[in-house]
Amino acid sequence: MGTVKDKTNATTDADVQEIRFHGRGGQGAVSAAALLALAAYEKGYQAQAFPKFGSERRGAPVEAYVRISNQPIRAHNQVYTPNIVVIQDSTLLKSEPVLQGLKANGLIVLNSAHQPSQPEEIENEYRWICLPASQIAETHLGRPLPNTVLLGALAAVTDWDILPGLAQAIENHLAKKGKRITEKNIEALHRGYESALQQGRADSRKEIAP
Amino acid sequence: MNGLVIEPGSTLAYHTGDWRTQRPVYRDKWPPCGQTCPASEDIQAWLAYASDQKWEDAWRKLTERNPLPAVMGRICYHPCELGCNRKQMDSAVNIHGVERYLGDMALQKGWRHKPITDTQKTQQVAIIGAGPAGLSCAYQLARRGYPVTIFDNQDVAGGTLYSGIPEYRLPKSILAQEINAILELGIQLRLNSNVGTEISMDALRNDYDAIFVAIGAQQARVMTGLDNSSHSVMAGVDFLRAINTGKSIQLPNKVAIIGGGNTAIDAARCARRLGAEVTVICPQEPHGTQPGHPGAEIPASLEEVLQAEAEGVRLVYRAGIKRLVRSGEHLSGLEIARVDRLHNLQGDFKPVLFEGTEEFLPAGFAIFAIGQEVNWKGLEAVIEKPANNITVGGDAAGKPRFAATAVGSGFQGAMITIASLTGTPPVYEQHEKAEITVKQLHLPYYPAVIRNESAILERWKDNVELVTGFNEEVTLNEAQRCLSCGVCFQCDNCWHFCPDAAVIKNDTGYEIDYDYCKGCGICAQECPSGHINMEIVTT
Amino acid sequence: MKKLLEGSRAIAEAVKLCRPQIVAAYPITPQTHIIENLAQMVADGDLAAEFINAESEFAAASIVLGAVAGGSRAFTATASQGLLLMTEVLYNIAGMRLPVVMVCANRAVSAPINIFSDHQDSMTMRDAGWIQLYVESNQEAVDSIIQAYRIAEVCELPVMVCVDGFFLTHTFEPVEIPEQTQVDDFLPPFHFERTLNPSNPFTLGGGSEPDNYLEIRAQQQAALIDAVNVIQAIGADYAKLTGRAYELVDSYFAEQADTVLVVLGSTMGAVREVIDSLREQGQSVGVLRLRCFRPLPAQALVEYLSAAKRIIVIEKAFSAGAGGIVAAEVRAVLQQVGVLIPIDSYIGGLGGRDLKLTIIEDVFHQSSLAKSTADGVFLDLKQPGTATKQE
Amino acid sequence: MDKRDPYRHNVLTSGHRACSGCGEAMAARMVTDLIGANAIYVNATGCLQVFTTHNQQSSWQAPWIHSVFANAAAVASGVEAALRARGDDTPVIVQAGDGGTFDIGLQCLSGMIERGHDILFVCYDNEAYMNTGVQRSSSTPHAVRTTTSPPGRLSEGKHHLKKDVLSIIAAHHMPYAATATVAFFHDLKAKVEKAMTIKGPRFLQILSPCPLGWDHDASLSVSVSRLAVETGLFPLVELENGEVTSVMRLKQQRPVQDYLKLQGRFKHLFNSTSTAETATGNANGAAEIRHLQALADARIRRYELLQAETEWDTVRASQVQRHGRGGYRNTGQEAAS
Repeated sequence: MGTVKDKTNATTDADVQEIRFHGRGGQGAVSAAALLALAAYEKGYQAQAFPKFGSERRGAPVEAYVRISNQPIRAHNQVYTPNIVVIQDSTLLKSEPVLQGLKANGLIVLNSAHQPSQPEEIENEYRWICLPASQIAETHLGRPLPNTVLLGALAAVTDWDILPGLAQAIENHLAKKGKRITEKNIEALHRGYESALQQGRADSRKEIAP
Repeated sequence: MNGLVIEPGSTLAYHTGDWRTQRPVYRDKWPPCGQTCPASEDIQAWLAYASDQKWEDAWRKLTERNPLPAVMGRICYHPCELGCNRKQMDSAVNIHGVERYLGDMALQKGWRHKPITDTQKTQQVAIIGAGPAGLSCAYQLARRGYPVTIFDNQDVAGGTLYSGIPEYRLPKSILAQEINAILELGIQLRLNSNVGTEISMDALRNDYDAIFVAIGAQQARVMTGLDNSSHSVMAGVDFLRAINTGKSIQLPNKVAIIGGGNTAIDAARCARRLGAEVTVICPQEPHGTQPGHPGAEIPASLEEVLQAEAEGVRLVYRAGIKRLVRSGEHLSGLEIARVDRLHNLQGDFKPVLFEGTEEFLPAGFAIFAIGQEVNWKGLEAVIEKPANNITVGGDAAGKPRFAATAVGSGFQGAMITIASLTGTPPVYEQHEKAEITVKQLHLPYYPAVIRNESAILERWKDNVELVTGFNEEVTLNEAQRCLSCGVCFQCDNCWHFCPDAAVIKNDTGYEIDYDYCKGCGICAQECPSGHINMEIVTT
Repeated sequence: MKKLLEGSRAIAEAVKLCRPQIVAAYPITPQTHIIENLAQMVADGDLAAEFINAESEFAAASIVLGAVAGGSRAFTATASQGLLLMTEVLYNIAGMRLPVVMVCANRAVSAPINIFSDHQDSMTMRDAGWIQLYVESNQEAVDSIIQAYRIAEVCELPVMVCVDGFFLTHTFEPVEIPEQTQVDDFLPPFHFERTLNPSNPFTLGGGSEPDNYLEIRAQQQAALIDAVNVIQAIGADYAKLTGRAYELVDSYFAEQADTVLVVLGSTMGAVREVIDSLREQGQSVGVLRLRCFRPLPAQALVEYLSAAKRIIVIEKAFSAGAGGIVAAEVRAVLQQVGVLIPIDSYIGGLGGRDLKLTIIEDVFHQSSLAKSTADGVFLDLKQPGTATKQE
Repeated sequence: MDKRDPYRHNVLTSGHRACSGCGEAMAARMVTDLIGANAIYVNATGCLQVFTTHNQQSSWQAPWIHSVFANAAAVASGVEAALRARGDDTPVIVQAGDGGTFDIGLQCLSGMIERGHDILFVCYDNEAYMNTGVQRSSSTPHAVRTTTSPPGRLSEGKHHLKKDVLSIIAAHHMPYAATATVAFFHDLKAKVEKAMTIKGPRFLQILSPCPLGWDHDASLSVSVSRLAVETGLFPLVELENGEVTSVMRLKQQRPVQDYLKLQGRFKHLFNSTSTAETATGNANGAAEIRHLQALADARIRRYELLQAETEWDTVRASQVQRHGRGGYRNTGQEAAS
């Protein structure tokens, strides 16, 4: 699966893509992980999603993980060396070790209009997708919730072909909140997708395509 | 889950009765009403029936000892009520009111006495005197199958009940009906038959296997040392007999009665009804002034005295007569004086008067009611030659000379008579039960209910019955005031309070299941009527 | 049809399929999502049960005790301190032979307080008289819950389905939820013979004496031992229905391997990865997972382990002052039948510490602990002073 | 089945091992026969459970379950919910002692009430842990001697006051909470019967004298219980939705000494040699008697036991009548049908 191989864990057959979401309590990182896993699973991949274990506190840093694979996922271990990191809040770059374990040439999807300078102590080369997800969300949802926008971006920079799956997952997930909110979120998902495409990073798609 | 050993059985298999060192036993006691009843009625028992509105059962229980409840309910001085434990709580049960109601109801409903046995005896019994003792004895014998003949020298049965008690206290019709009910048991009554003169004792002894002598005490005592044998003077008993037999008597304006007994009060009230102004000269003190010394107080019953006073009879207490004051043959009055003491130096009842306290009491007629004596004329042999088969009862046998005593005496006479006829010891059917006092009762358990009193007519001059009887509601209410001293009345306390389900209730009461009773004693402790004894378990 | 579901949701769906009439619980991490899902199902009318918010786990256990005695199928779930707070009642439920089913979302026991997963909670309850099933995945959790009701009701014994907290309860993974009709065919309506009922008044939980306590306990023990057969039979029945078969133990090359690792619960997935890797390298290794820990499947242990040359036990709990619990029991079972294989006892993964694949693999490379007195060696133990101070 | 008595079911039948004169056995027999065998009884651990189920023998002639000490209310919650789930309206009754109510069982009881279960919880209050040999509970009255509140050179018995559990329970917006005692059967009966007509949680606290723990003669269990009421120490009251709706008026207030003197558990107060008042702040015996009198007076004032506008008073409630004032609805025959 894909070209990014896990070199840090010799025993793992590295057909697994691991995605780590960083956010703050209330921003929906755990939901985002679940939505991603659902979309991938609908597309025919094996998938697994789980939060960073522990209690959730609103505003506190939150992590959630997704594994996507062509093979059944047996291990229930935590994610240590993700292929992709999704950062829902750029302030976390300073306070949390959000890039820890990110594989060389790993992908970072960041909620920010600008790409920050990479900290010096990190040697690996990363690829950045930066988009003002909160602003986009504000425009379409009326609230700065970057979740679906970032998922759209993620769909744009991978070749899992999960955009329709995400839209369906969002529709299911938000079913109780009404049609209007669902439609706006799906619109936000598409805006994120388009925004990532417009960044002209088509090359990165190839790099991480499974 | 078959065969699981945790399936439990019942603790009924475990007999906790083994834990016991004492055990409760239901034991009837003999309450003070029964103890004090001269006729030994089981008052508690018939009140219990009455409480359940089992009126006929109550009447039958009552008439086991007293065949004259309508009479006694009117005239008995009910010592039972003096004994009643309920006095300690509020006031005694109005036993006589219930008794009268039962007697009247029996007459109204026509209930008939029933023999105790179907076996007709052959031994003949003669009874001399158809007063309360004679009737009671005859009744008890007849119920037990003995052929009985009553001889009486009067032309109406009843003895003193007839001749001595005025209509306003005991209507003649009531008396006659109760006597008839007794006679219906098959008793022969021979009136106007004077044993001792017309019929000899010997003849009687030949014809009868046993004789009960109940000739009463009908002869007036005479006060010695007075000119009282002539005009304007009469004995109380004679005066009452005359009144009761319908003789017409003319009285002067002022009448004096000498004596403090019921005869004196009856005479006074009869005289009052004839229109006289009546003064009773009574040697004793008034009621309630000599507590603890009942003999020092007027012996007439309080109710009678109060009614007499209400009717205008004047009582002069602690006074005695010194002489009759005559003007020619006519009585003009009495000289009376204050009483020093009631008995003379010999201890006989003979009031001693203070010198210098004399006063004149105007009176055109004087009635002496200072007691009666037995007239043994022609029957001296009874006393002189006692025989097993001759028994004396009633007023003739001694004091106290109350009607109820006579009824009780009649019962005892019957028992002695039967004993003599059968050669067995007399069976008095006395209750061999422990007596019970108020201390053994748990009074807080009983509801407070005010005693009911009979109404007294204000139309006393009509000479109709003065005291009205209870209606059913009042009677029931009164009967239910009975504390049932010493006898179970199924209050359920023992049953509710037993921690061990060892008191089993059934249709008639309770029984202890000794398999389980642990002997805690709560049932006895909480029994309102003191019915339950805790008895030490002996092996 | 498989769905990607959070473990707690899958568990709740399984419980729902069993048609419990009473659900009683008290929230505790990481059990909460299970009961929240059930509460929502009841609120939405999707589950015809009463959801009883107990005021403690002690009460929750007592409520399901009463509910089953009162004739209704019941469910509860808890973890950690909650399970320990239930302790008295759990023994009582088992002693009264009440068919209660519960899920333990396995979590460490305080102090220090720690909300993450290990097996100390349910292991501490191993003597309570409950059947204990430790599951590897959420699929197995679902399947085990459905089987648990039938096992419990057939044996009149309570069943605890032990599901690793977070690792399973909070993880979304594909799970096939059986159809309601399938479950209805498999699990008959609730029937409990000793239901409290005035028409057949029965005393439950009365006193016993030295005279008979022993016999009652012996019956309980016999019933638990017999339950081994019931669990297998019901497992086979379930396999016919769903195609998913579960044994008392779950072997992955165990019977063919010189070195056999013994584990419980969700660690098994990672161990499978390690075994695959080592076997690719030509090593004769396998793993045996104890799915059923109570009753202890002694016969199966003998069957799968007798041929091994070395046994390694990694367990997420220990008997303080002694050592590994599972290791001691496996050793005892084998010794009883005269099999004297060296058994290395490791304790790891306590308090949520991830048993990384590298750590597991490393155990195979360690020299045997045999003939040393070391028992219950702690895995991944940091050197003094290096443990981090975190929030 | 015990069918000895045609007039009561004997839900709690003979052969149980309660002490001679046991007030709890008496109270439980009253309550359970008033309710009948068509109910499910849940028992907390305690004397009642121990003496009624012993070594494969049960005294219960109705469905009965005991789990552990603290959880009777929760077990009952489960039973009640289970019955409700099955559309079965058989009543559910909890029986517990004061330990299982005031102390270890209070939490489960509170939960049961808060959730509104349709259950009658009956507390047989004998004011200490009698089952284990008379240790003090939070229901033990002030100054009582128990084995864990012994009088001594520095002590006049229990230092603390009896917990007012009724108020705690009433504060749950309780549909019905009442006190009763064995001496006043008809009051107890009225309360049980009233409780059985009310839906939701209900609570009865029944003072149940313990001859062993209170140290009085076995025959005095009823008398002592009556005096507890007549002195004002144990008011008989009813609370509905937290409001006092009825009290039993004291026809006459008895001094507390009348009650205390019958019981060995207060004996030390009458021959107190303690001079502890100055040393520890504890009072001596005489002062403790005054204190108990003051507590009684305070309860009488609080519930207006002397002034209440009611004809239901201590005299009227005690009174018996010929052929009883009515007993138990359920007989063996009825239950069998």
